[in-house]
Amino acid sequence: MTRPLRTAAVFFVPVVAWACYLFLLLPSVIVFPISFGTGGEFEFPPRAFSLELYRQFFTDAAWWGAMTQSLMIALMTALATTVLGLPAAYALQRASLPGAGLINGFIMGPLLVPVIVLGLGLYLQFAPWNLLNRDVSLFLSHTMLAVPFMMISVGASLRHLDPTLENAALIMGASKPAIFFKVVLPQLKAGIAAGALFAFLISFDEVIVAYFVTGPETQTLPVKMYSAMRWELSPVIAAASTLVTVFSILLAIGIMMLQRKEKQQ
Amino acid sequence: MTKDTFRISRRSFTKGAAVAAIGLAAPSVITGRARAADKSITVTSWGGDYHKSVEEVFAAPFTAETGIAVQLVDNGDMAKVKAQVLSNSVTWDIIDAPAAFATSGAKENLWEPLDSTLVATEGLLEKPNALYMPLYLYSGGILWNTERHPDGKHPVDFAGFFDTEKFPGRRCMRSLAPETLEAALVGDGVQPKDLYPLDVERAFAVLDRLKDNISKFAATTPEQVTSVSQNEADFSYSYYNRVKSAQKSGTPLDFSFAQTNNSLDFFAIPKGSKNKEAAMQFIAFCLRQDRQTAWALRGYYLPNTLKSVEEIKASPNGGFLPDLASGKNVVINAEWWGDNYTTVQKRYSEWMIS
Amino acid sequence: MNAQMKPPVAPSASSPLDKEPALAHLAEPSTPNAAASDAMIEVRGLSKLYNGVAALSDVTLSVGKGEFVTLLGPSGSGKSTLLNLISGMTTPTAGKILINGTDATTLPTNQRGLGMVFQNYALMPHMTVFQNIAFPLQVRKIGKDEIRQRVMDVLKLIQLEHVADRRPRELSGGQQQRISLARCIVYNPPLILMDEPLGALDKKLREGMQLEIKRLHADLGVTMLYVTHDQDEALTMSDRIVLMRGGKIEQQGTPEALYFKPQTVFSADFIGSSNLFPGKLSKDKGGLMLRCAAGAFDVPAADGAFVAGSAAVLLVRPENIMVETPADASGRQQIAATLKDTVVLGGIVRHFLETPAGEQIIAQELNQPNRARLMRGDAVKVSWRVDDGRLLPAERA
Amino acid sequence: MSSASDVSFLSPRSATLLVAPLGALLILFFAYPLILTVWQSFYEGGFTLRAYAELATSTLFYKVLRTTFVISFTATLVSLLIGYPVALHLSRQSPRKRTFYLMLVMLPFWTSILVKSFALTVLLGHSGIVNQALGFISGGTIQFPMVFNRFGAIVGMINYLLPFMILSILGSLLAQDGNLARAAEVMGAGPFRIFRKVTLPLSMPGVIAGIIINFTLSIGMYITPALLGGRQDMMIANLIDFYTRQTLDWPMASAISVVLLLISGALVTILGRVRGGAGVMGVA
Repeated sequence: MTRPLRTAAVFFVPVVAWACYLFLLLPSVIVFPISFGTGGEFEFPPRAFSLELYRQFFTDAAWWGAMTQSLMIALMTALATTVLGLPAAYALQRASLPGAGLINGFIMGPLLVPVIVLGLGLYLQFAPWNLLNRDVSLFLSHTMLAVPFMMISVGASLRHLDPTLENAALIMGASKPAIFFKVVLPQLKAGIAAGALFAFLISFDEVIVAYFVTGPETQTLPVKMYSAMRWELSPVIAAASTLVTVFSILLAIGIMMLQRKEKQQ
Repeated sequence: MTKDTFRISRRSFTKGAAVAAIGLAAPSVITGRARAADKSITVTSWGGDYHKSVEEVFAAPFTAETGIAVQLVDNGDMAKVKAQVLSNSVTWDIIDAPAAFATSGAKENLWEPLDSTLVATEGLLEKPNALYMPLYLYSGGILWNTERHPDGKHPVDFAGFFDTEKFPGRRCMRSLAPETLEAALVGDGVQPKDLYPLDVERAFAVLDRLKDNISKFAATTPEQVTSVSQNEADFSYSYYNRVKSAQKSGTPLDFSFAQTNNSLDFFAIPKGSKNKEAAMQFIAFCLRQDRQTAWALRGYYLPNTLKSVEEIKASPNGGFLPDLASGKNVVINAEWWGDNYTTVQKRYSEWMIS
Repeated sequence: MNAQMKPPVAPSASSPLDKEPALAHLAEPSTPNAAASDAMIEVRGLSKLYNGVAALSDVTLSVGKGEFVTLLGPSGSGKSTLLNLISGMTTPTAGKILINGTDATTLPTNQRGLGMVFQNYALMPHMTVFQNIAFPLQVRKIGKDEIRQRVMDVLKLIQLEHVADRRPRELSGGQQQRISLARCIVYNPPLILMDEPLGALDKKLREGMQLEIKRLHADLGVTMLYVTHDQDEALTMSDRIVLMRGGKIEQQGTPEALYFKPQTVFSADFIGSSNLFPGKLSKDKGGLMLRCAAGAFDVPAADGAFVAGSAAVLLVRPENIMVETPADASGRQQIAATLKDTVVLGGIVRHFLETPAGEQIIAQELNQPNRARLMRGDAVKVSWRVDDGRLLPAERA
Repeated sequence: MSSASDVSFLSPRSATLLVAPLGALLILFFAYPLILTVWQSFYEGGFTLRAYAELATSTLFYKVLRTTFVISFTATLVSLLIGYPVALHLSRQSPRKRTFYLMLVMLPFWTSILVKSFALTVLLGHSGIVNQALGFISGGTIQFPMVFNRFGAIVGMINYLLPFMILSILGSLLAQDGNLARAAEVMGAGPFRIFRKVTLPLSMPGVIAGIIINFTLSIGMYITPALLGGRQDMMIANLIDFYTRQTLDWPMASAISVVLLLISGALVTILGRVRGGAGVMGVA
């Protein structure tokens, strides 16, 4: 290999990586200044800076109501995804179930079906069962969408988990539930946190299924933004989005600090 | 007005009855259950500022007057209505339906027939159908940026919009066929009164000529506005109310009333609604002159009640009303689109992507 | 010279369930045998099939209280399966397991009260050393103060008190294995299973740990069942070795018995190194004689199983073989051979020889200074005392 | 011989109990709606193939299907080409730094896809930041049309897709034994050879998983391409939406969904068979 080629190779990976980080970040970052605009229009750079959009957001119950609704649905989704997905992932890893491959494929299914197909199907199903406009229908639908991510994330952690640890605990006299909570769970923390975060974000940003399933009391922020788009592109969504971004970053930093503290112990 | 609901509602009730008596609403609707304070109807809406206007202009005053609560639900689109009707679990009482929606809904047999008294309502600009009631009209026309295209440098009518030699520049158009085909035909010289039935072939021929100058097909109104404000297009087909709010925030946009397409928006009652009577009562209420005037002023719409039109025209704020009598403006024929929407929209989509 | 799975040949390899007492058929008398009542483990007619393939077939075994028994055998011989069955991590297809006098055949693992040490230590990475050792005590709902006391005691016993607050991954392999042992003995299980516990350690550490485990065994009086595929380890540590092959017990007995009195070619070959001369027996004067490719040898007196005309294998351990220059010939079993190679292993010298018939022979002797060296290619005589030979039944193909 | 590899820690019965709640959820909220959809595509008051027959002759459907594939394929390929070096970069960082960089990768997830689409028009538009910078550098001569065309659609999509690709490749890179690359290095292999012979083949399960996830997400997308794409960038999901919400022709919408399902099913099956694809499903 010639020297210039080698030099190019050395720089190739970091340069591409940094360009990519920039590309991923910019659209999110640019929303920040937009959110401090004067209101009325989506503009960059704003003509003047103000907190007008935030004032509009917090004084309009439809906005912050949708935001709290979204937060609640997303939290419930993250919780349900963990509660339902974790035992299943563990069972599939630690038992030789007949047809485990098929079960796996089935669980991964929601990842492989275009969401609009599911949106209509769910609507057709919920309408006669009088399940529309219920928080429970929405967060369970979102759970269905998010479960594959939990399975992938926890599955990766489980594969690194040495099964002899569980056998060792068993021989030492621990019950299987105790083993799950004291031996398995602590070691899956990172995987669960990642999976739950994914579930949270998927629910928080999901438009299409939510559009079909929600009603007036269950309207989520993305649906509110989406329907607002029909008549106006209210720059309030920039403020809403900034709030969400800041909130999520704080959440992520919190999780990171928690993990670090745990490591130091 | 929204406060102290119960006390006022008795008084308003008599007032409402009086209004009904002069023919704006059917007396039969008022009798019976109107006093039931626990009653509630659900009306669909479209989110954002539109939702707020309906709340302010129609829903809250109606509740204040009748004691019937009005719940507004966003995104009451046709698919949801059909699913409710099919599954016999109708939870909505009034559907706010744009033209194509109202007419297709009728074909799909989704609507409850309106009360005969309601259908017989007099003094309306557009006559009601047995299944759906026209509530107001909204005007679509040409939008431009006043800084990049000062007077004389932008089209004001459809002929100008389709004339790329006179007004070179990028166009933004709707991704839907209704209004677009009308604009094309009028732009090609067809008189608005001779439009229907639409000459679809001719319309597409006109669109073909413009195609290279179209930089964006917008699925939503905000996209039309942002495409011009962010310099992705020079002229766009758009709607005045949206332009108005952009103007308010200082964006240098303007809209021409020289020539507009005026589309109807309807109220219809889905088959199997459990609150039919209250729903009819609400529709009658919305057609009242004062409500229609308030609605038109709030959202820059053309009211469907003639007296309201006259009232606004006489006022200093009436500049936004298109003159339907001038012969230049188009009223979109909902029935024609009801019969042809699917075929023509498919063809339009195909044309768009090829 | 053949350690593959083959059908067993030794009469001792298995015994029917109804034959009592369990070890009655054993030829070796020196086994610290135990009556059924004070056996820690009693395994009767145990079989395990995986997808129709027998991993263990009809095994009967008894381990006395306080005994140190090693399960030895190559991969796939069934020793780990047997261990898993005793620990309860898998259930038998047939047979019975008694632990400490009670039927444990279907008892869940966590109710068997066992201890186990794993090859990969199986320490919880998310717990400190202290928490790891305290775990089995917490499971037993023992009070905080007592836990602290007992954990510190065992840490003292293994001389690792200073690492109590560290995480396992900060420790060396040997330290981790000692923690693993400590975690096992802290709750005084009457029976400790060890699954190749020293397999991941280097030679020097391994030898140190072997002694430490022996010391603990002696101090605690606990019963230990130890699995290994390393014959030296088995010979060093065990009271008794159970040699397994193809899902059955090939032979069991004390290390001496297995070394000096193997009953099958497999046993002879697996434990220690060996020279094997397959041939045919014939009558010669008062005794028997084996005719094989290398020549005809007198064989030691043997029981009635060996008769003239039958096939047999003669085993001679390398250390019993003398390598001499032809002049030194004296009245022993003697064959001519050529020296192919000599390897010096510190105190021991190993000669690799070949007979004119092409058979390989290994001889071993102590390395002594001032000794005349044989050169590669030298023609020599190899010889052994007739009594040092051992007659084995021929392997059935 | 490992002591536990041939032993199941959980009995089939308790495992079934643990999987059952999730199974029930998925049957109710995933399988049942899908069955309804399939049923819908064949049943209009009686069994009929009307929708499929109409699809078979619809040039609009074929065109949109082709567009969807071209766009999805391109978006997937581009995010693979970008995502791989990024995953490689991430895998070479210390855990602490990696957490930081991973946050950069995850950040786009925190921003609503709707907002991001508008932000991208601000960035890439005619008077957008990028074009203004280009104009400034070139003295106003150079401008690239970057939104409201296919480029814009794909840029918007990969902004959404990239994190999925990066994370799934990173997973299989981190699972690799560092000794293998070191061994290859000792044997005298240059960095390119090590990458080609060791790192790349071992990361194939992650690559394939990333491709599958990206592709299936792509073919179901429509809001981003609609907001950022040009007139020709109509996606199949758009067409489903059209039949679902605008013309109420649900048998057609369902039939298109069924076709889409079959295609993504076939894709998963084919890619799943590629070496290493067994790990695609994540858990097994």
